[in-house]
Amino acid sequence: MAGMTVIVRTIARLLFPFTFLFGVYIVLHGHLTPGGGFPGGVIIASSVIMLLLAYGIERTQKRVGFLQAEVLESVGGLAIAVLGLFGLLLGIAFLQNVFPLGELGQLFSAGNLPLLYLGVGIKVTAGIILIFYAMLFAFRGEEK
Amino acid sequence: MQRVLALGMVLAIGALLVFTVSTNLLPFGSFPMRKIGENFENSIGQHILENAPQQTGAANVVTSVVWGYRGYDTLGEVTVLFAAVVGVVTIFRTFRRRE
Amino acid sequence: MSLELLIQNALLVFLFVLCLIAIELKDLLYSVIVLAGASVSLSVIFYMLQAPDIAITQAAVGAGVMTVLFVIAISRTRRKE
Amino acid sequence: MDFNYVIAMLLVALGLYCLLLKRNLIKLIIGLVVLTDGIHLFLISLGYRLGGTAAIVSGEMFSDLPGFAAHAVDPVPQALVLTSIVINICILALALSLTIYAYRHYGTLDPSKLRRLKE
Repeated sequence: MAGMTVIVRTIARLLFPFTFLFGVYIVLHGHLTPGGGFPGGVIIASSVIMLLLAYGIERTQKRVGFLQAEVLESVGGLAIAVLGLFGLLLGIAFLQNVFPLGELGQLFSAGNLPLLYLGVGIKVTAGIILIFYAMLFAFRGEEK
Repeated sequence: MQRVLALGMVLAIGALLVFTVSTNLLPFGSFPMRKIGENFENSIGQHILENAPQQTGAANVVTSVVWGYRGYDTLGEVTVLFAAVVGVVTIFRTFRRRE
Repeated sequence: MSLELLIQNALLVFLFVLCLIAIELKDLLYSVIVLAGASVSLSVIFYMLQAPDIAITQAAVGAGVMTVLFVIAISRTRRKE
Repeated sequence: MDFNYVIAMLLVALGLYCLLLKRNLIKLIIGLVVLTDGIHLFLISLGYRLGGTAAIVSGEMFSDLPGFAAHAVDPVPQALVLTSIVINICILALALSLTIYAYRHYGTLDPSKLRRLKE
């Protein structure tokens, strides 16, 4: 993967922050507006993949490597498990909503639902980037 | 011969499915078939709609179903995603070593 | 029949025709592009059926990730059926 | 006669036709996607309510929760379809990886020729 022309690179570099920010917004407001952890994670991963296809694999890999994505995915899964264990430690049930509920419609409300969505968002982002890396690296072995 | 048999089977299954959903003559199990746009009472969805904003505090009711009422289901979904990622990475790793 | 129902039925027919074309085309790359169009059409139908969560997810997955995965797989294998 | 249900079932039949009669592994995966789309359309149409709003509390509905519950669409099929889409993309990635692997190993995409052993 050698990368593309200057026009494509410039447009990709200009569009990357907006796409990334939109994905973060979708993840964080999953309990108030349509969206949630999975679509937001897919949008963030799409922005990184857009850079990857425009600049080629070598320059993007310095930012997000194979090992970092694996660690990030494990962190997301671990966050979900730890948040579930909070309810178990207080003696109620696994994944029970034990945090204060707050007021309906505010950003800091609904107990642990936004935190769980944040964990899912991190996990989905890292997982989809990892799938693309695996498929594109299999590519590179053939070109040699 | 095999292809003709398969085509006949597809046509039969398609006709059966379309006939079922358009005439309500052959209900799936004992589930009462809803016409499209029909009002529903006494269903689990109506119960969740009435109670979810007070019980979970989330404005989006779909969110409170996904992580509140059916949390174990979504935990299984996350596990499936993890298994798929591990499967893809494993396949291409052995692939690279053999080259 | 109101205008909204008319638009929805037209989109449903459009979705079915696009899926039929995607299955019957011989060139796999064109087939994948047509399938992405069908996915966007399905997303609009979901939005008209008052399910915006599913509409966002279907648009992001169907037009973004699914197409790129198919294109990588086709470029690794053969393009013509 | 409900047009949404008929189109959904026709999509399922179309996907089944592709799965049974096509002889290309990538075409089979496209058929799988079409079949799943039909099932998603069926489930979402099942939860629709005529003149309903989306299942999200917003605007002046914050002070009128019983009115919201009487007008919103069914949220349970939407949650089920959300789970189903995630699992669909996982299956897609794994199936495409196995397709690439099979093409490297056998040199063909015809599923009826995959039976013979290499070497």
